[in-house]
Amino acid sequence: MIGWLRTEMKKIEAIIKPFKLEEVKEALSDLGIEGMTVSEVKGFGRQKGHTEIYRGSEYTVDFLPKIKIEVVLPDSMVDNATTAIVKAAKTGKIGDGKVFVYNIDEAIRIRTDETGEKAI
Amino acid sequence: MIGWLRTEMKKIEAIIKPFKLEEVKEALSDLGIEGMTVSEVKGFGRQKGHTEIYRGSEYTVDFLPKIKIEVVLPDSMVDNATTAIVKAAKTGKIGDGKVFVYNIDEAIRIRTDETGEKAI
Amino acid sequence: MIGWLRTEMKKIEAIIKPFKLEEVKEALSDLGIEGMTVSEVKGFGRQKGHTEIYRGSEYTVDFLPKIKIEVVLPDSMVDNATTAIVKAAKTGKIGDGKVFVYNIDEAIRIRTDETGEKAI
Amino acid sequence: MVASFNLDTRRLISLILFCCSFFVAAAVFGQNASPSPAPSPQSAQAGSLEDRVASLEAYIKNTDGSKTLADVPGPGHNAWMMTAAALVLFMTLPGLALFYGGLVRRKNVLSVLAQCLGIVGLVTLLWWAAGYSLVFGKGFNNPFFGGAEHFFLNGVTSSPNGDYSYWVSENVYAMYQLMFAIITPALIIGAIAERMKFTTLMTFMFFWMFIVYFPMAHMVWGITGFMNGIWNPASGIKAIDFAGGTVVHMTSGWSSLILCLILGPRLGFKREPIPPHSVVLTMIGTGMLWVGWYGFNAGSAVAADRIAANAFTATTLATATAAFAWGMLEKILRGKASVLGFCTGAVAGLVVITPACGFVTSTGAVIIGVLAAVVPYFAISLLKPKLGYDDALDTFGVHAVGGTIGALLTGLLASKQANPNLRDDVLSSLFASQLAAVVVTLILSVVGTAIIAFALKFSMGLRPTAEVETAGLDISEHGEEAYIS
Amino acid sequence: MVASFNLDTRRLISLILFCCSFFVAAAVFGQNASPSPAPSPQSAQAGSLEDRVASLEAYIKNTDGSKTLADVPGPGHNAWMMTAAALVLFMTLPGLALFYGGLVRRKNVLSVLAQCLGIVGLVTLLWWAAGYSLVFGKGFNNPFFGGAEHFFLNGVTSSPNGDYSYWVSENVYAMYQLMFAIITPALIIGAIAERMKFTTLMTFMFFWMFIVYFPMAHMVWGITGFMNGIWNPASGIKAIDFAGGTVVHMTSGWSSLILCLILGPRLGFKREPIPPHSVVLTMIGTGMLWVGWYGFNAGSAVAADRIAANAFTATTLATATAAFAWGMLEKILRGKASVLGFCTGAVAGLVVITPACGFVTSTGAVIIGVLAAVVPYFAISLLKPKLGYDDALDTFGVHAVGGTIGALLTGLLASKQANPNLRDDVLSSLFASQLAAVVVTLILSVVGTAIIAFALKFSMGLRPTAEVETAGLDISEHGEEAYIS
Amino acid sequence: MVASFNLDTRRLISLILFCCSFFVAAAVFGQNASPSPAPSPQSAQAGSLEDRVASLEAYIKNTDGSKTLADVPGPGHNAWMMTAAALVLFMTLPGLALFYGGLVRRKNVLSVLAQCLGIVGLVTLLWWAAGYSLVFGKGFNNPFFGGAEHFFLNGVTSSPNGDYSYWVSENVYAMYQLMFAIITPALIIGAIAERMKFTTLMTFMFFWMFIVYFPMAHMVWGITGFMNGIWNPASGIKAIDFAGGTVVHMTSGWSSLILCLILGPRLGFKREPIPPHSVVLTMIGTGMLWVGWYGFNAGSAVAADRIAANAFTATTLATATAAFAWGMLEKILRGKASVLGFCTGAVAGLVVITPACGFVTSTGAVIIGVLAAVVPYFAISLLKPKLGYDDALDTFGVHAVGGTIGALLTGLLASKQANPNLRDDVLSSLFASQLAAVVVTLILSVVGTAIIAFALKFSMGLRPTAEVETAGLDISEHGEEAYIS
Ligand SMILES: Nc1ncnc2c1ncn2[C@@H]1O[C@H](COP(=O)(O)OP(=O)(O)O)[C@@H](O)[C@H]1O
Ligand SMILES: Nc1ncnc2c1ncn2[C@@H]1O[C@H](COP(=O)(O)OP(=O)(O)O)[C@@H](O)[C@H]1O
Ligand SMILES: Nc1ncnc2c1ncn2[C@@H]1O[C@H](COP(=O)(O)OP(=O)(O)O)[C@@H](O)[C@H]1O
Repeated sequence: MIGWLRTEMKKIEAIIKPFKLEEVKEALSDLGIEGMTVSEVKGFGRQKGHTEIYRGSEYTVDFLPKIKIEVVLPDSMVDNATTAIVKAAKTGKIGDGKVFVYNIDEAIRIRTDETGEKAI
Repeated sequence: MIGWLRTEMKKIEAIIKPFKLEEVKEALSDLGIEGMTVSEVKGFGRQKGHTEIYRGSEYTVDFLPKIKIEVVLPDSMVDNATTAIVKAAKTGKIGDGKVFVYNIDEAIRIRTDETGEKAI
Repeated sequence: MIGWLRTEMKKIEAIIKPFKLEEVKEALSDLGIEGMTVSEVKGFGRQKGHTEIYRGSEYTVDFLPKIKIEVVLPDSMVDNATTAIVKAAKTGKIGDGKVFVYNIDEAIRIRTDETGEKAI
Repeated sequence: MVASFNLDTRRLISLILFCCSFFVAAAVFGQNASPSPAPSPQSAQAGSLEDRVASLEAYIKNTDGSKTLADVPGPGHNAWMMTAAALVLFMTLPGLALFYGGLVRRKNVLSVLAQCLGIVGLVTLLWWAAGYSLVFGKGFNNPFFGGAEHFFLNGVTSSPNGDYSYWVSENVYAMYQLMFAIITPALIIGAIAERMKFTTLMTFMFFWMFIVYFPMAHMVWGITGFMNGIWNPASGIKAIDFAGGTVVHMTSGWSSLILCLILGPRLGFKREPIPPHSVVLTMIGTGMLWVGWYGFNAGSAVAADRIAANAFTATTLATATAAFAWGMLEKILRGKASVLGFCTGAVAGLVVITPACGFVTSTGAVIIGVLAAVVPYFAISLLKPKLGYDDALDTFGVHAVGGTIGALLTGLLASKQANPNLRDDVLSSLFASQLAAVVVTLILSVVGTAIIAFALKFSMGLRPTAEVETAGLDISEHGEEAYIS
Repeated sequence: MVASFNLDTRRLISLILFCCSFFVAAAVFGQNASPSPAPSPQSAQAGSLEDRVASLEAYIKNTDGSKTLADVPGPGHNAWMMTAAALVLFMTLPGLALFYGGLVRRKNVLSVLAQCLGIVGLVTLLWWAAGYSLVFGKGFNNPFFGGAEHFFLNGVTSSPNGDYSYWVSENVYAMYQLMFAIITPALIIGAIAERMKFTTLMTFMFFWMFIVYFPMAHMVWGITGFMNGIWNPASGIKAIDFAGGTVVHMTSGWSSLILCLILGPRLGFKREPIPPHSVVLTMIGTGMLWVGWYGFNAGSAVAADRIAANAFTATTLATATAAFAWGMLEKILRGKASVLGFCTGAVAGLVVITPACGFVTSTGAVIIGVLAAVVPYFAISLLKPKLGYDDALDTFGVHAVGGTIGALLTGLLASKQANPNLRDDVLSSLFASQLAAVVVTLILSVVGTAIIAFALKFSMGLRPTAEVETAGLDISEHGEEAYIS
Repeated sequence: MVASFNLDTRRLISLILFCCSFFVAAAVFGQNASPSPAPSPQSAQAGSLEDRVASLEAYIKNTDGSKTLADVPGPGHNAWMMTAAALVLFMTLPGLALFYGGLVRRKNVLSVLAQCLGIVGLVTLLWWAAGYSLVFGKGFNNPFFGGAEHFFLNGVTSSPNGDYSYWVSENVYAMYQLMFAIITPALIIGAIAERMKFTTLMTFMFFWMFIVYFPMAHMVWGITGFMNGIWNPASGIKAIDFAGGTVVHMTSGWSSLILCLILGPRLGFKREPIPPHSVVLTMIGTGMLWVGWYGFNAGSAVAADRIAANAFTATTLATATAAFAWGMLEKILRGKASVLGFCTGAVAGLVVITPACGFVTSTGAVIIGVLAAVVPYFAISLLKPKLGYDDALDTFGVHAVGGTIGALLTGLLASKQANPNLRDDVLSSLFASQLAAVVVTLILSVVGTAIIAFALKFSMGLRPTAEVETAGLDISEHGEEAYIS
């Protein structure tokens, strides 16, 4: 449980609109955040999907393309980072997405075996 | 630590068979869950993969296509939601997948800056 | 809160170089770990991207293809597993990736409704 | 190393081996029996100068020049027919394969390609062994089957066969017609996509060729054929079908309906969306089909002559019109013109103009183009949902409906102005003849398909297990994945 | 079921309906009014043996054989022109569609395909109704517009039209030229990709054909045309353009520039990377363009004769040279030769050799190939970033720049050795004539496009909403997704 | 802006610049030196009516008509050969590029396309400058190299060259043969895919053309060639090779083996799975190869005559049979017929029938089809794993093995019945001649390749760094990504 005290790390998971990725990335870079992991996801929420028609058949597509950004960082940076993400990702229109924050117990940099804050 | 008390949120992460997505989505909708994020993943587990042959060479493909569903929701709904997911996703055959639950510290709706339960 | 005591589970999330997947998978299998979930992600970090040129225009591609491996396992196996992953995934060159560990409250096997350690 | 293979496979293979041994024996015999004399193309010319000039003129005009230029193909016509044959192959490989392949789900695209490829191989062997002879032979002097004289392409050389062409090598003509025999069963794949066992499908096609295609093609195009209105004076029905409205599209389209009814719908049909996995592939396929179809339609003149030119023109006009009309229908009725709509319209236009292209004028072609969009459009968007059969990729909606209205419109719009071969005795009762031909075709296709399909349903079984179908046919039936990232 | 559709759609449809009703009325009238007499190709030959042989020789040499072989197409020439017409269609469907489709983002690929398909339909109907006649008619005896005698392809039969070809069916020629009329507006799509409303685009093309393409094509190729240097003795400018450097590439290229300037850049242009979503598709399209271009260039001889052979050769040499040179430029200047570079070079080579291919020798073709790479390369990599217009897929950089230097290089390199039809009066002042033709083309394209584009900007609107553009045109404008996994 | 480029690039470029400066100088000189006289195709005909009719008949029969129709190509033959040349280009662009491109991993697909495109450019320039002359010239009167008289295509005009064709323009023939010279080195790419430096590969090809291809092609097809059994009475080995079993497939196939042995296997070979990234692309490529191969095989008659018709037929039958046989072998031995299996079988069939197609009957073609599947099937699935070389895409297994058995089977199955040009003196010892030709080809390919490969290994280096290979050649060598989502 020593490690537990040694380092307080959080993961921020942000679901954003795809075309906002560049801006969010830059906002995080500006805070000195040097690493993140990004993936393509599909989101379902209040934002309405669209209808596709193939010959006779209509399909309602509820799942919309979104980008998920994952950043692990020291507790101390979480507030700044979430604020920056929210600001950069906002369009004010429905479907802008969410930011989730949760605890990370440990982080290791594979290349160097460094752990904790030094690893991120 | 006030926020910590204010809101108890969990994330449910379900790995399911791809063709079960529609059913799980509907089961969650029926519980009033309005948002979720979905991604395509590959699963490795007890379910056997298959063999592919390209000209002379045989390959065993262990990684099978799965769908990952992520839902963040208030603690109070977790039990109902997991039950609903399990019910909808079950085929009884090997490879049906897993449900994992863990804690979320904070959630923010990008569009409105709302936080906590109101954000999800 | 009984369930909370009953089972201590962790999730290991490893971001690795794509061509290391086979080796990591085997290293985990050797530890008796029978299940994992894998996804394709893009990583941004210290590792420099590359430049692409399409006719006149140059683009710097910062996001590099990485593989994310997620394994849920009992607390007791975490140390061995992280060590195994780090060892298998290491090339010593920048961009090798990270391992993150965090807490999981509950796990359910959809097929059997088993929960906790038995589910993973 | 020999995988344990199941009963069906063994059945199929026994069948093939049986046929092969029979065929090879006969082929060798055939070759010995009737060595076609080596032609002597450099021999001195007999004939008067007048005759020789007339024969040369016959080449230009695509008339009979055999008085002094017997046994020699004409370069321009032969060139066009080799091109046309290659174009018709292009329609199937990769045209149709992509058109259909794009419309199925990702997990089944290879199964469609495998079916197309398998059919190409199977039909070629059948055609070589017996098919060409049964269709274009005349030894039986029979309105339904041709003859046995050309089994194993015996006697089919580079010299023209005057029954079908004055100036095109008979072997080129045989290969050209082979390409029709290939694409016709391949069209059926569309209706039953994503849910039929490969082995059963191939077995189905084996029988279907003998029971439906060969007799049908002989009836319409064979020189002794039952419905060969123009060239067989003794034909029972004086119908016309320039490039295969009945032979190709009606047979495949109506067979499709029956087979997909007997097969049943795909798992999840009407419960979950089954959208095309790549409209891009479908569009590529459409472009290839269109381009290749010039070989199909203009090639059916079996010469690079006036009739071919007319067919080329009519095909272009009808197809573009139908593509545009389908898009505009979508735009008006649903607000958006889709790529799939344009593509479907183009294919519908090609189908409907097929029997007509050598017989109608430009204006007739445009009229056909409009109807080629409107009728199938409503068949697919209104009829199909109501009746509820799972014609997966709309083979029935496009080919059966299109082929049928094409045959009938040919009856209404054929004109001497477009094609002077249309004699008055044919024209006078043409619509009635076309109607009769439609009925004959429909019955043969429906009955033939039903018999084969039921026989296979109760012997080999038509469908794979639900598990296989869910996992996708590519992995389960062919051991491959289409795309690996 | 009728979707509530907006004003623009209604406007487009009114336009179409209006035109159609007019056309159909006229077509029916036309058909009644002048039934072209059915040819009698089997009639006995008049003429002396000497004349008959001379006519047959005329077929071989592609000269006038109408003394004894009137009204009949020549098989070799007709075969080649049907093949060529199919090849030129192949350039658009699916060639150009894939070339462009690969270069846009995933979310807009179907919009490019839909635009190509829509243009094919629209232009075919216009060509049938009026276009062919306005370009290749001579009733008006006018240097800018042809005539009305061939509206609805009236009188356009399988007989050759001696003004354009001694031995190719006029209807085949009309279809061949239709394929040019199709690809020219389709080229414009490249400049305005990813950000124009489909309905507006189609309306733009409707007017563009009448204002820019038809007059331009008549001027250059019409027998009474203003700039038809070789075949119209009364031409105002004695310029030459073998296969469409001015008519096709300059018109589309310069119109592209104007339209994309009026339209404005894509959202995010210069702020975010907009890389091609599939270089593989682009390369497939390039291969198809190249292969199809043989129909375009060698087909422009309207015969399978010596000139066609020369055009075939020059096209091959210039294209391969340009592709290689572009790749080597990249290798030298940037360290890496890219697939997109090779492909762009190939297309640039094809563009620049187009006006020249029937007039230059092999060595001339190689020289053109080198310049075809160098000039557009720097236009795209230096000029474009500096000037800052968003020519999305480089239609201006390749087709306008390439077409212009092609027209000028033709003036410098055309030689009697390659083409004996080049009379001294044409050759003597050729470069000046070419320069004049370039100026005329440029002005017509720029002014015509500007007028139409501004008119539409203030009526229908050119661009979709930012939301639609961001979501992608495929889903918003066509209701489809390109790829579904 | 000039990227700092490395030694290899500089070496390649120096080489190119050197050659270019030499060539351009010589080309300009050549053009001045021997202006080929402009033909006067409209001049009055000399010759008696009898002679003139005989010449016209010669056109139909593809015999010598130069008595009264000298210097003029025949429309039907020229049409076919332009079509055929376009088809053979289509085989490479995009056919082979897709066939191979689909088989590699996603990260290397563009490298395959770039290699194909680069080869097209390089070989075209070599062919123009020297290749055509070295192969089809006769100035050296030498069995291994042709002559210098046609450097820079000097004197190669639209008139036929009677040594190779009575009725096809020599420039069309030169372009047709260029397409063969392009695809042959491109085939080699398959063996060394995913792991060779682009610059080195291009340099390898430069030398390979001079050392292996040009001599080989002259030996077999040049009028003074060493192994031109039919047309060169003085040939040392009276072998036959209709469309390139030795020249194309054996040279590329055996060179592939040597090059891939010297290069070594891909990183991870045999340790990790390296499955095809898109079987769909491979199937598209297969369809295009097959269609294009009609140009290759039937075009090798250099006329649209009886022999072409025979080649067309044999090609169809052998290919379809081999595709089907390969699929059935898989079905029997492994339980599943795969798309890749059908495709590989088709290509194997095409390869094996290539030398034979103009010489064998239908039955011979079917026999060849069966063997074309069986032998390469076991070579690839048994031999390769045992010997352990990394022939990445099975160029050796298909082209070397296939080409070799094709050459031998041609010796066994060639018959006068199929081709009357087969004189008895050729036929009597044909199998021995074929065996000799096989040995010569094998030695030249193996030795030539080994020399070039070792020279480059120790100068420029053959392989990129492990890092580059791991990241993929697309990004590292060409600066592009194939697919961006
Ligand atoms: N409860 C949830 N759990 C996980 N992801 C969610 C949840 N709710 C929404 N999302 C994600 O956020 C995206 C945006 O949500 P949506 O309700 O459409 O709009 P908004 O963010 O404006 O409220 C969704 O597409 C989905 O990916
Ligand atoms: N320990 C684990 N951690 C993360 N994911 C797992 C784990 N075990 C299984 N999975 C995921 O669950 C899927 C199903 O597991 P599997 O063992 O095949 O069958 P079952 O769920 O029926 O036990 C796997 O494909 C994988 O994606
Ligand atoms: N703070 C972070 N949060 C989440 N993922 C990260 C973080 N930092 C790095 N990563 C992931 O790890 C990968 C490797 O990181 P990088 O800094 O490039 O090299 P290294 O792991 O050698 O330090 C990145 O591509 C990214 O996917």
